This record gives sequence, C-alpha cells and structure tokens, in this order.
Amino acid sequence: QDSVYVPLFTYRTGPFAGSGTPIADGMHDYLRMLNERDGGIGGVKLVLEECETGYDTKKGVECYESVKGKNPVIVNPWSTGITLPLIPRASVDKIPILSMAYGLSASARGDIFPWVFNPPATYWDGMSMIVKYIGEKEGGLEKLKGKKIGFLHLDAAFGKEPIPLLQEMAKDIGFEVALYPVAAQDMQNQSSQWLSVRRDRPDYMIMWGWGSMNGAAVKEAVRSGYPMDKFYSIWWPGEDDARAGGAGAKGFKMLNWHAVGANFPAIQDIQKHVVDKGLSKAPKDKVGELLYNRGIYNSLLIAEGIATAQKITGKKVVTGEDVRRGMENIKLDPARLKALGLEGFTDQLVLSCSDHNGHRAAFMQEWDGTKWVKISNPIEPMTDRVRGQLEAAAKDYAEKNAGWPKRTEACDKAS
Amino acid sequence: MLYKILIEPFVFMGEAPDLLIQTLWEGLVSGVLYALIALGFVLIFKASGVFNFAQGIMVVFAALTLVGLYEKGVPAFLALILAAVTMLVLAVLVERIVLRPLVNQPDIILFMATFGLTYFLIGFGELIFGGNPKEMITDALFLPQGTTELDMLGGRVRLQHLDIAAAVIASIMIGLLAVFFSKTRIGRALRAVADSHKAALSVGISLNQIWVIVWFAAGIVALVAGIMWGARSGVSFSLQIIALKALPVLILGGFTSIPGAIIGGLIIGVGEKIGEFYWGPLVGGGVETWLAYVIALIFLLYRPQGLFGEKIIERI
Amino acid sequence: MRAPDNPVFAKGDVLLAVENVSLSFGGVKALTDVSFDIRKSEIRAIIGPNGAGKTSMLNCINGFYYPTEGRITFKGVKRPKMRPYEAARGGIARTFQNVALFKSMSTLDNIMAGRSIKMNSNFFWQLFRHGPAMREEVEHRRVVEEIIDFLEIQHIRKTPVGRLPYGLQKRVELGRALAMEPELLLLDEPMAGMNLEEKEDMSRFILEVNQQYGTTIALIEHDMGVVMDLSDRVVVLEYGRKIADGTPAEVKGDQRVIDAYLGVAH
Amino acid sequence: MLYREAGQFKTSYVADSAIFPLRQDRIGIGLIILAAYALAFIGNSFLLQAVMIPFLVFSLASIGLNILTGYTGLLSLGTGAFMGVGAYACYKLMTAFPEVNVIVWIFVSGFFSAAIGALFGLPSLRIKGFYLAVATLAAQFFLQWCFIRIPWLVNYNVSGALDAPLRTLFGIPIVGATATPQTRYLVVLTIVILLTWLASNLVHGRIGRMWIAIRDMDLAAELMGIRPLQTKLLAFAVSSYYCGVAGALLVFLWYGGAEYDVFNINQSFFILFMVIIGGLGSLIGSFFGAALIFILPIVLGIVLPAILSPFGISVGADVIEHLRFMIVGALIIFFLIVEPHGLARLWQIGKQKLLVWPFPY
Amino acid sequence: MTAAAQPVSAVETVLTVNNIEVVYDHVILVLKGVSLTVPKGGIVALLGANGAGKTTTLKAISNLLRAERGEVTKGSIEFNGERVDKLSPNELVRRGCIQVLEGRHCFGHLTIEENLLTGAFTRRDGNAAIRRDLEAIYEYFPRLKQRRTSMAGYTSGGEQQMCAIGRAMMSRPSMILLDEPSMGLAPQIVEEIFEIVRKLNATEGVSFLLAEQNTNMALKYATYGYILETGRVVMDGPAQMLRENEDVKEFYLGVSEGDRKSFRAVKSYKRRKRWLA
Ligand SMILES: Nc1ncnc2c1ncn2[C@@H]1O[C@H](COP(=O)(O)OP(=O)(O)OP(=O)(O)O)[C@@H](O)[C@H]1O
Ligand SMILES: Nc1ncnc2c1ncn2[C@@H]1O[C@H](COP(=O)(O)OP(=O)(O)OP(=O)(O)O)[C@@H](O)[C@H]1O
Ligand SMILES: [Mg+2]
Ligand SMILES: [Mg+2]
Repeated sequence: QDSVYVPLFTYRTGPFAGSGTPIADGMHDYLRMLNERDGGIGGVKLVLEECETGYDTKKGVECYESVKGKNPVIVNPWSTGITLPLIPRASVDKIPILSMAYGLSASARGDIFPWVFNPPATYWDGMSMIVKYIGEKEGGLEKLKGKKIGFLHLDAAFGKEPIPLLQEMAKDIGFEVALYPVAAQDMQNQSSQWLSVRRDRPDYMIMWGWGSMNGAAVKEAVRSGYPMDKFYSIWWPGEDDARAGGAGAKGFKMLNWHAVGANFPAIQDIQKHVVDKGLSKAPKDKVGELLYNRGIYNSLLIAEGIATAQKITGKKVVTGEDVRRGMENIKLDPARLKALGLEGFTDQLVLSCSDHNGHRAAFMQEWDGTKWVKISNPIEPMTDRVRGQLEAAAKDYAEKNAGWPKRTEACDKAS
Repeated sequence: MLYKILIEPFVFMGEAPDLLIQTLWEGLVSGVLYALIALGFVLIFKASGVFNFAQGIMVVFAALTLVGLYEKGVPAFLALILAAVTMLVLAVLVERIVLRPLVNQPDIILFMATFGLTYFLIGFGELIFGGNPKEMITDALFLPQGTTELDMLGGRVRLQHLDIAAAVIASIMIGLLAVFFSKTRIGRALRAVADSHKAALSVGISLNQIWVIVWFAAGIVALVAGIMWGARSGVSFSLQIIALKALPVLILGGFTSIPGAIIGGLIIGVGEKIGEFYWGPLVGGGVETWLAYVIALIFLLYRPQGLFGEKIIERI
Repeated sequence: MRAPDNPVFAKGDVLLAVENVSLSFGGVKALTDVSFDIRKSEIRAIIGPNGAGKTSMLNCINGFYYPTEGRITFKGVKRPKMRPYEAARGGIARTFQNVALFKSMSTLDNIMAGRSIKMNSNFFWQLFRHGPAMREEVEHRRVVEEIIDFLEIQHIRKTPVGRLPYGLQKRVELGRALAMEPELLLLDEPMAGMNLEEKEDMSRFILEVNQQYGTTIALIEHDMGVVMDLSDRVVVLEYGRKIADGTPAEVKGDQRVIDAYLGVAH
Repeated sequence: MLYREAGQFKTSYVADSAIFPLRQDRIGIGLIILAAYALAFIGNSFLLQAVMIPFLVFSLASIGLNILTGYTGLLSLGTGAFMGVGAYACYKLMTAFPEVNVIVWIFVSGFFSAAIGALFGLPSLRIKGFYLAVATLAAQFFLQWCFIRIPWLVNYNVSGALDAPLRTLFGIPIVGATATPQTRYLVVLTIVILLTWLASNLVHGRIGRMWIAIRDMDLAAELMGIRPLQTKLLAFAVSSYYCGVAGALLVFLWYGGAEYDVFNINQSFFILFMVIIGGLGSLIGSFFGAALIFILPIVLGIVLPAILSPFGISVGADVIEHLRFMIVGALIIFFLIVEPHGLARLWQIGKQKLLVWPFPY
Repeated sequence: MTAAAQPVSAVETVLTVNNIEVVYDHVILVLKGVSLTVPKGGIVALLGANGAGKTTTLKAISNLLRAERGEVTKGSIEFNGERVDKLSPNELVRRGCIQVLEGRHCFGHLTIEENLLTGAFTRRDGNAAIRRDLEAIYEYFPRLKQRRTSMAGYTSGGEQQMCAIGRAMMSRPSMILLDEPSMGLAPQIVEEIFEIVRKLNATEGVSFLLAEQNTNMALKYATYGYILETGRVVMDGPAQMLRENEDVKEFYLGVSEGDRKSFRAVKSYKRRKRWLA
C-alpha cells in the first residue's frame, strides 16, 4: 500500500515532558485518526513514527539524522535548540521543517528560508498582540505612557527574542520595561524575580516561559500577591500550569490561536477512532486540553501540507519537496476547516511562497479557576512594527551566513 | 558606577526595610530548602565518602512515589509510609547491587556509579509515573497553605505558612539527625567508614548495614525535600535540576557536616537573594545562577574544607 | 649519577645548621629548641622514641613545616621561608616514612619524575616528543637506568609501584630521591618493614651513595644495629627536645638515651 | 599466538620509551586509523553525521578533561563552559576575519579557552578534590551566563544563537549548510588524530609525569621540586585548549549552529562520565568512554525496538527512551563493577590475558 | 617461653588455611598454594621476604582481599572449625578474628580515642566494659593517652601503629592477625608490644598469627613459624628449630658464626638460599 513517512519528534521524557506529552499526544492522535478514519490522506496511509528528543538538542539532531534516510515529508523539531541546527540542513536534504510558532522568527521569510515554516505567528507578533491588548484595556495604546511593564522570560534565545521589540515599543509609546530573566536551572525557583516584581511594582507582567517555568511562575505570582488579571503570557502555558496556582490563579491570561475543548467533529472522531480504541496514550479527559489541541493544530498543518501537495502535484505519494510546495500553498479558510470537522477551531491561515508564517491574529483567554475562557476577539499583530524586526533579522541572518544559498525553488503560480 | 555598586543598594535597603526583610525571609526559605537537599548528600558522603549524584533524582522519585500512590487511591498517610518503604527498598538495593561490589574504590568511581543510578532511576521513574508534572498533595498531608501578612516598617511582609512549615520540619529533622549521628555508636562508625573503607572493614564495621542505614536516612530526607519542593513548585523531573543548587551549599558548609549543610544553605539562600535583588539589576539580573558558586568559592579560599568540613589532613 | 660538585663545601664543613628550632601545632609542641648540625658528606642519624619529633624535624628542613622559632642555615645561607619545591631545587631530597610514591606510575616513571627538576626542554618540543625533548628524555633515561641498576630493581622497571611489596617501594623511593642528585638526602625510616637481608641491601646502597658521591645523609631509623653501624654522628630527640648528640658509641652509652629509647643496652 | 611480546627486543631507549613499544599495537593503531579514514567513503550519512562526528568531538573533549581530571587529578565540572568558550571564540574570530581559513581559527580558539581555563584553575592551589569542583562550577555557570548575556559574542544575532556561515578548505565547503558529512568527518577526524597524537606525546613525557605525580601524591611531588601551581595551571590550560577546540568542532562541524544551552552543566557531566567510564588517565579510554556513553544509547535506540517487536511488543518512543535510560544506567554500574578503572583497564587486562594465553595467569 | 615447649600437634587448632591460591586483578597470581595452621592459644609467625605474600595471606584469612580486587581461587580457610571464606570481614570480627593492617590504617579524621572506640564496634557488652578496656590500652601505650584528643592523621608514625594495634585489641578478639606490628616502632616499644602479645596470649588465651620482618623478635615469642617465599611455604617448624636453621640464621637473623655482622661489612655477593636450590 502507498504510504508517506511522517516522523514526529516528541519529548515525553526529561524536564519538559509536562508540556511535551500532551502536544505529542495531540499530534499523534490527529494523524492517527486520519489513518483510522480515512485510511490516511488522499488514500495514502501515513506511517507515523515518534522519535524521542527529551528536548535535548543532541538527541534531536540524532533523531533528524535517523529519520532522514526514510524520506520524511516534513519534520517538526519542537524545540528551538533543535530547529537551529536543522535549518541549514533542510535545504540540503530537501526536508521541510515545521516549527510552529517557535524557532527562528526570521524563517517566516519564505524567500530566504524556503524550507522552513513557522506559522501561524512569530513571537514578535505575539508580543505586539499582548501589548496591543493591554493598551486597549487601558483605553488606547497611548494610555500606556508612564506605565511599567514587567517581562518575565526564560533566559535563553527564546525568551529574549521579543525584548528588542518590546523596548522599541516602550520608547515609542513611552512606557517603561523591567526585565526579569529566569535561568533554565532556576525555572522552579523564581522567588528573587518575584521579589523584584514586588519592588518594581509593574502595572503589567508579560511572561515568555516554557515547561515547568510557567507553572512555577503562576505559583510565585499567587504567592507574592501579584494581581493575576494583570499577568499575561505568550501561548505556551497549559491547563496544568494554571492549575498549579490553585484558586489564586484565576484571572491569569494568555494568548492563543486555537480553541480549547473537544467539541469539534474531528476531535470527536479522535475520541471515537483513536482514544476509545486504546490507540492513544492520552487519558480521555486530557483530550481537548490546550496543549493537546496545540498538537492537533500542528498535525492539521502537516496534513494540510500533504493534502495540498497531493493536489498540486497530482501525485499520491508525495515527497518532502512536494510537501514544501504544499505548505506554501496552504489555505485553511473557514470552509476548509469546516470540511475538516474543525469549524471555528482556529482562525484562517494562508501561507505563501514568500510568507511562511501567516502572521495570524490570536486571541486572549483567561483562566477561570478550572478552565480557559476566551475573552477577546482576534487581535491582529501590529504588522508595521513587527515587519521591521523581521526584515532586519532575515537580512542579518543571510548576511552573516555568507554563502547562504539563494532561493532556487520556484514559486507555484497559485500563490 | 561605583556609587551604584557600593552605595545605592544599601540606601535602598534602608529606604524599604520591609523589602529587605522580605528578601531575607525568601533567602532563608530557599536556604532551608537547599539545605534539605544538601542534607541528603551530606548523610551519604559522611558515611561512605560517596558523592551521591543521585540525590536529586531521589528527591523526585520519592515525591513521585508519594503522589503517584495517592493518585492511585491510596490514602495520603499510607502513601507516605509506602513512599518511605520504597526508599528503604531502594537503599537495600543500592547497597546490594552498587555499593557492595564497589567497596574500597576511589571516590570518583562511586560518584560515577551514582550517576548510573541516576540514569536508571530517571528511566524507571518515568516508566512508572510518566513524565507529567504532578501537584503535591499538600492538603491531604495537612500542610498549611495560607499567608500571613505582617504590616511592619511601613510596608508589608508576606510569610507563607508552607514556608514556615518547611523551616520547622527541616529544623526538626536536622536536630534528630544531628543527635543520631553524633551521639550514637553508629555516628562514629560512619565517620570511620568515610575515612577509610579498608580500615573500617578491618575493625569489623559492617559497611553493608551502615550503608543501608544512611541511604535510607538520605531517602527519607529526600522524601521530605520532595514534599517541600513539590508543594512549592510542583513535582516533576525538572526538580532534579534544583538539586544542583545543593552543591555550593555543600561545598560551603563542608561535605561532612550536618550543621554545615544548614548554615551553608542559609548563607547561600540569603546571599543569592540579596545579591540578585540589590545588585543583580546592575548587570541585567540572573546573577543568581552563578552567585552561589562564587560565594562558596570566596569562603573556600579562606577555609579550603568549607565552613564546617573536616580539616584536610596534610601530613607526610 | 654525578657527584654534585660544590667547591665551597668540602667534606666536614657544616652543610646544614639547625639552631634553636621550635615547632608547635596548637597545643602540641613537636620540637622545642633543637640545635644540631649536619656536616658535608657525613651520615647523620636522628633517633628517638615515637612521636619525638624526628619526622617533624625533616619536615622543617625541607620546608614542609616552618619552624615557629629558630632558624635553619643551609650551605651557609640562612633560609627564608620557602616552599618545599624550592628546597628540593636547592638540593634537598627525601624519602618518606609512609611511602609516598606515585602509585600508578611504573618504577621507571617514578624515578624519571624525580628528575623533573633537571629537565627543561620546552613545552613545544614536549608536544612533538622530538628534538631536545627526546634527546633529554633519552639522556635522563640513561641516568635513571643507572640508578635502577645500582638499586638492583631491574626486574620491576615497568611494574606500577602500587603493586610492589612494601620493601621494594622503599627502594624505589630511594631511587626517586637519588634521581634528584641531591646534596642532602633525608631518609625517614628507610628500612622499616624490611627483613635482614633487605636491610643489608639498603645499608649497602646508602653507604655507597654516601661514599661514592659524597652525598650528605640524614637518617631516621629505629633499628639500632643499622644506626650504630652506618652513622657518623647521632642526634637523639625525646619529646621534641634534643637529649644527646655524638658518635654512635657515645650515644649508646648515654644513660638518658638508654632510659628514653633503647630500653636495654644493645 | 598473534599477541606476543616475545622476540621483540629493544636496543635503544628511544625504542623502549616509544608510546607503542609492541609491534602488534603499532600495526593495530595504523589499521584503526586507516579504517577510520576509509569509513568516510563507505559510511552513510547517518553513521558519519550522527555517530562518528559527535563521537570524535566528544572523544576530543574527553581527552581534554582526562588531562585535567584523569592525569592531574583535578576534578572539573566546567568542561561544558570551556567548550563554549572555544566555540564562541571561534565564531567571533571567523566572522571578524573571514579571510583566514577556519581551520586556523579552530586551533586558535582553543587558546582562548586555555586562558579562561587557567584563570579558573587558580584556586586549585588551595582547594582540592570535590571542593575544587566548585571553582569549576562557578566557571560553568558564570561563563554560561556570559554566553547569554553578551550579545556581542553572537554578533548581535536576533536568535541569540551561533550560526555556521559557509567556510571552505581548498574550495570545498567544510563549515556551513553545504558542507557534506563526509568532508566534515574527514576534517574532524584529522584534527582529532593530530591532537590525540600531541596529547599522547605530552602525557608520556616530562609534563605528563609531573601531572601524574601531582595527582598521585601532590605533597611528595612538591617535595621533589615540582611546582604545584604551575603544573596545575598548565593542566588546566592544556585541558581547556582541548575542550575549546572540541567546542568549536561541536558547533561548526557537527551541529552547524547552536544555542548557549548545548554548553550547559549536563554537557560537563556528560564528558566527565565519558572520562570516568573510559578510564581516568588513559587517552584510549577517552575514546572508549565516548563510545560507551554516546554511541551506546544510539545503538540501544535502534536495537531495542528491533528486539522487542518480534515479541509483538510494540512500545512507544517514550518507553524505548525510558528503557534506554535504565539500560545505560545499569550498564554503567555493571562496567564499573567489572572494572572500576574503566574500559581502558579492561582493555589492558584483556591484552595481558592475551599475552599469557592459553594459561590463565 | 612456656608455650614453645609444648608440641603443637597435641592442641586443637583455631585456624586452618588449606592450600589457598590468590589472584589479584584476575591476572596476578600471588599465593600459589599456602597452607598453615594456628593452634588454639598459639603464637605463629609468618616470615618471609618482601613480596612473599604474608600480607596477602592475612588478608585472605580476614576476607579483606575482596576490597582490593583479590580473590581466593583455590583452597579453603577454616576458623574454629567453620569455613569462613565466604564471610564478610565484619562477621569474622564478630566471631573473634581481627586483623591489624600493615601500614597503620588509622582513621585520620577521628581522634586517637575515637579510633580506639571504633574497635569496639562489634561489642555488645556495654559501655562500662569498653571504658575499662580503653583504660587498659592506655596503660599499655601511655603515649596514646597523651595524644588521645589529637586527630590520628596528625600523629606520628609510631603513634599510629600503636593506635592500630590498640584498636584491634578493643574488639576483644580470640585471634589477632598482626601484620608487621613492629614496623616503625622504637625498640623499646617493640619489645613492649611483644610482651603484650605474650601477655594476652597467656592470660586470655588469644591466638596470634604474626607476619613479621623482625625475625629475631618474632621467633623469640612465637611457638611455631612458617617461611614464605614468592607465594609458597618453603619451610616451617617450631620456632626453636627455625632459630637454629643455618639459612634462617644467615638471612633472617643476621648471625653468622655466632656473631652479628656489621651492616657496613655487607658485600653485594650473596649466597643462594638452600631451599631455592
Ligand atoms: N601537623 C601536625 N599537627 C599536629 N600535630 C603534629 C603534626 N605533625 C606532627 N605532630 C605531632 O608532633 C609529634 C612529633 O611527630 P613526628 O611525626 O615528628 O614524630 P616522629 O619522631 O617522627 O615519630 P615516629 O618515630 O613515631 O615516626 C607527634 O606527637 C605528632 O602527633
Ligand atoms: N592489590 C594488589 N594488586 C596486585 N598485586 C598485588 C596487590 N597487592 C599485593 N600484590 C602483589 O602480591 C605480592 C605479595 O604481596 P604482599 O603484600 O602479600 O607481600 P608481603 O609478604 O606482605 O610483603 P611485605 O613484607 O613487603 O609487606 C607482591 O608481589 C605484590 O606485588
Ligand atoms: Mg616519623
Ligand atoms: Mg606485607
């Protein structure tokens, strides 16, 4: 039987397993559901294989090398550390990389990084959305003048990436920024950061955290009595992280771009075809939780990439090269989502030859003590601000990597 | 610049004494928690000269066992006892399988063996309990949860009841251990074993028995540390990273001293909080990660064996 | 092995003078006001009951301890506080009461290590093990082989010394000290734990070194036979104080020495 | 009969103090080197890129640490950071002076970590044993902090990470996206062989003896005229040099781009364990250790599913990973029990048995 | 010298070593079939040159070999009629057999007194009895009493040796394996130690196996002796007999033609030992 090979890099082990496990389950279960329900995509079965990275760059690179020989149609590293070494290899090995809303922000530029995709938004987009939302709550961005925004972030490339943008906005708008870096080894021990928060009394807190840093931060915020409704996060905390704060965590807000919950036909199908048959590792009640659905979203993109590739090329069994084209032609509009049984699951996403990101809007959601509640309409990123950052970064990357290959891959007419 | 380094922080301390007190308190609390982890190291090091790399994972393992059992429906206090029993079993197994065949080997070899143990326990623990973080069963164990807010010095100082409980429990444990090890026959034997396996064997000290005792004691300490850390920041495998902080504590206090572990913990805890809070901003923060080691290093230059460590005997 | 040529010091001159040396550790007084001298090319024995301060005396001489009071003059120069390696470079070598060999190295390497101070090819040549480095290596190897032959330990040349029986370890240690071509050789109980035959061998080596190269030797030993036969002069310590000093015959007859140390007259 | 000492007489001290006095050993080494080069032409890209290159890089780092911990007896937990210094130095140098060949910069970058290593080695005069580890831990965390905090080190890259611009040797790309695993492997192999040879010269000469002397009995060494501080600092410098070069190789010839995070404390432990399990104070042990600690898990990852699947047990990647951890842990303990002095000693005993074969002793 | 007069075979034996072979590190064969017996209440000397295997024999008996990666590959060892090859050292000490290690292995970080007290680890007869014995040890070695609060690591070589011997005595053993007790001790003390050995032997019936280089002393106090050479027993017999053997006289006692020869007079030429021929 025809098949395409889809490796899934996962980390169900190691210090970040708490976030990695639900994501891995979501990713796996959606694709598995397609196999069980539809016999794959376009009549081609998906051969799924997990490779455990433990969020460790060394193992991630090893995973990549070990799957490379099996003609994978796409790779999703699920760690910025792993993504970075893979970026230069992708173009040589002709394997597209999907780093969904993480990785190298500059890779949104399809003309420079034809093989890398990071939809639906970059961290810069995310930061601009949060600031915008806060501004709106104050009654206009200019009202932020004179306010103080605290930025609690993992002290690594990931956490530091939005800082220049934040500072630029601070300068333009006139608010003040206080930085609170959290070292990876102190993720669970943030008392000094929160002491400083008490000293500086920022009006708002924004968090860029990962893994157990998020849960610990919520706890510390509660402990130190920071008003939770002023505490915002980028899109990585899950239910468990918010739950860690107990009742006090109520009001904690985060950015998200897809629905939470299992009330979608496709997810019901996952329940029916995968979870109920015991083909999933996820406990029943975790299906539909935030990070699980994040995994689904990731797989949705993979599946769409493959399906689109099949459509463009007319082939059934597609290659990495085809899927790259497929990804560049992804068009997830409401109609398509409805057809997939995911109506209202997420905002539309259209990628193109030059735009590998989409820079889609996200919405704000709030923890009500037991679950996430959507509290805003989609917030568009402040494109004008973000674009500058992006252009500069992409140019910088290409410049510094002298000899970085010019894009030779043709663009499809459709896009 | 000099003003910023030498004067401003102190001025600020004076201006906001409530924050100073809060900082000290937070420092003390983390110090106690570090000390709890360090204590486990000390016990084992004292008794066998083994630098137990696995102490961090033992903390996680103990806490996971407790929470895991509870989640399976075992009543909390029974789960606590079962977790302790698990640590006993672990101690016996470690003695049998790892330590006994490696008697009289250089320290670094035993250190390596505990690394093998760490690997094994990580794999085993995740296999059984899964990698997901779990919440410590604070309520079921009747650990206090609230906060006391003291209005003082023109400000407000917040004291978490959990932290107070941690400090009390840690002091009790340390007291008990100190008495046990200094006042009993076993205590002397322990120090003898740490000095020389060979000579200890020759006078008839049963290394096997001693090792089971101390590894079990270290397991219990790990369980307590696991409960306390777990209540503070959740139970997950990433907790083992924190165990690294026990290193400067140990080194500062001296590897063999129980009071050393405590005082070292407090100095490091307070030192790094004060450093981070008052001086950290000058360099963009995050100095906490290395400050502890630098503090320890400075102390060591004056006392190469740590504050309370046994004197390094140099005689020829 | 070459005899260290030192025109200034002829046989019989005072090579090392210990004047009013005291040493204490906290409350313990290891040495109290000890004075004696060691003359060029003599064998000087230091004896005394256990804990009398003999080893401490040697430690003072080669800089491992600093006397709390008093001074030590070596080759006519009053010694400032110096680190042990400076003393070693100044020509003082020693062996240790509890064998202090480099356990994992072979006999050959141990003795070669003893020649470290005589070797000076630079790092660069060492890296390539060529040119001066190799020449030096071979040249010193020759000297070391001479020492090995002299001490009759050819058969254990390549055995890691940790595995050797105690007696042979002591012999290797002597070899290592000889490799430094010292002017003053300090021997701390070189014959402890040896049987008669081995003691005889050891005595032979010591005498030969002394006679052939004129090396001055300070010797601590509990075997009275050895001390009486080998040494030119003997100093006796008890509780950190000097109680006698003189030729073996004189010392042997001294009542205080008999009471404190010998027990029965030998 | 193949492995016999008999009949091989040495007529000069030069021949006798050769590093491989036995003819069979020399032939063996020659064959291994030959095979290593041949591998470049027969191995597939997985073998070269995911197994051999990292194996060689870690072997080099292990040699570095072995010089410090194995030969000189100074425990260091800062290897990761010293590797990092090499990598960052190399990055700065090769981007600042792109016209100079990158190979030169790889070698030069080692000097930067040597200097930093020596600096953090200063406390070793007073502090010993596990206590000394704190000085190196301070280095580890402080340097790591610098890597994140000083954007100048990464030329203000937005990603905060090191990337690998294209660099060539004789017109063939060796660094950067287009460098093939084969050329990278050949470059790494050559560098590692060269540096191993130099290290072996050092440790078998006067300097090596001084290091071992300090390790075995530092007081006695000092009483024999060996200057402890100089000797220790030299060990720190040489060791860090090797680590630095290994770090540069790791980023530019293996990963091709990396975050500060690859130089974290786990990396330090990782290398330390290679050194211990391979054999403290043995260069060949460094290779054994790297093989066991790095390659074994990879092999297990491939072999385990293959073993389990015939029994109808199909387990997830995570369970494989757990089993892998458990097995590696158990094997480490097993090897230590069999031979605490590491694989190198096991190897030696094996050879010794071969010498007396067919008699047991 | 009352014990020496008794014929050994008539008494019951405490310790029997039967043809043991010892290998270190799996490859180094050190003992090649050593057998010996110690009668109850006897003092047996084990003599031999450096590296003959005396220490190894004692360690094989006390089961400390395993800690040095040595192994008894052949033969058996019986203590009080019971096979003890598989017992741990600690069980052996409980049964009354203790070894004094060669080379003064004291616990450097413990004080002299603490060192002595660790010797009583296996005892169950209460603190008072232990205190009493401690005083007795101090009486034997007054030097130790003076240094009781010093850390053993700082004491002199001889003090450490006394401490090691005293520590073993603290376990109230019925058999002591003494490895080179006289090493590094002043002549006076050596004599005292042997007197202690004799006293313990006579008054408390403690048996001794004594590895010694000081043949003179050893044969003066022992009842029976074994001579080891390169891992084999080459000669054994009652102490009296050994003392009169020509070779023993020449190589171990240093008396030829009735007179002690001077160490200055030694020639490098050596007569071959007869038993090697
Ligand atoms: N570093 C030290 N700290 C404390 N006390 C010490 C130290 N060094 C030596 N002593 C004490 O000084 C005294 C003399 O010791 P030393 O080793 O010089 O004796 P010795 O004459 O060599 O005896 P022996 O013949 O037994 O070796 C001893 O009582 C010893 O305990
Ligand atoms: N741990 C070991 N590993 C390898 N060989 C050893 C070991 N211990 C001892 N040997 C070897 O065993 C032989 C016997 O040593 P042993 O220590 O028993 O001799 P001994 O008769 O006690 O000598 P001495 O009088 O010097 O104490 C020696 O040749 C020695 O090299
Ligand atoms: Mg002495
Ligand atoms: Mg012996």
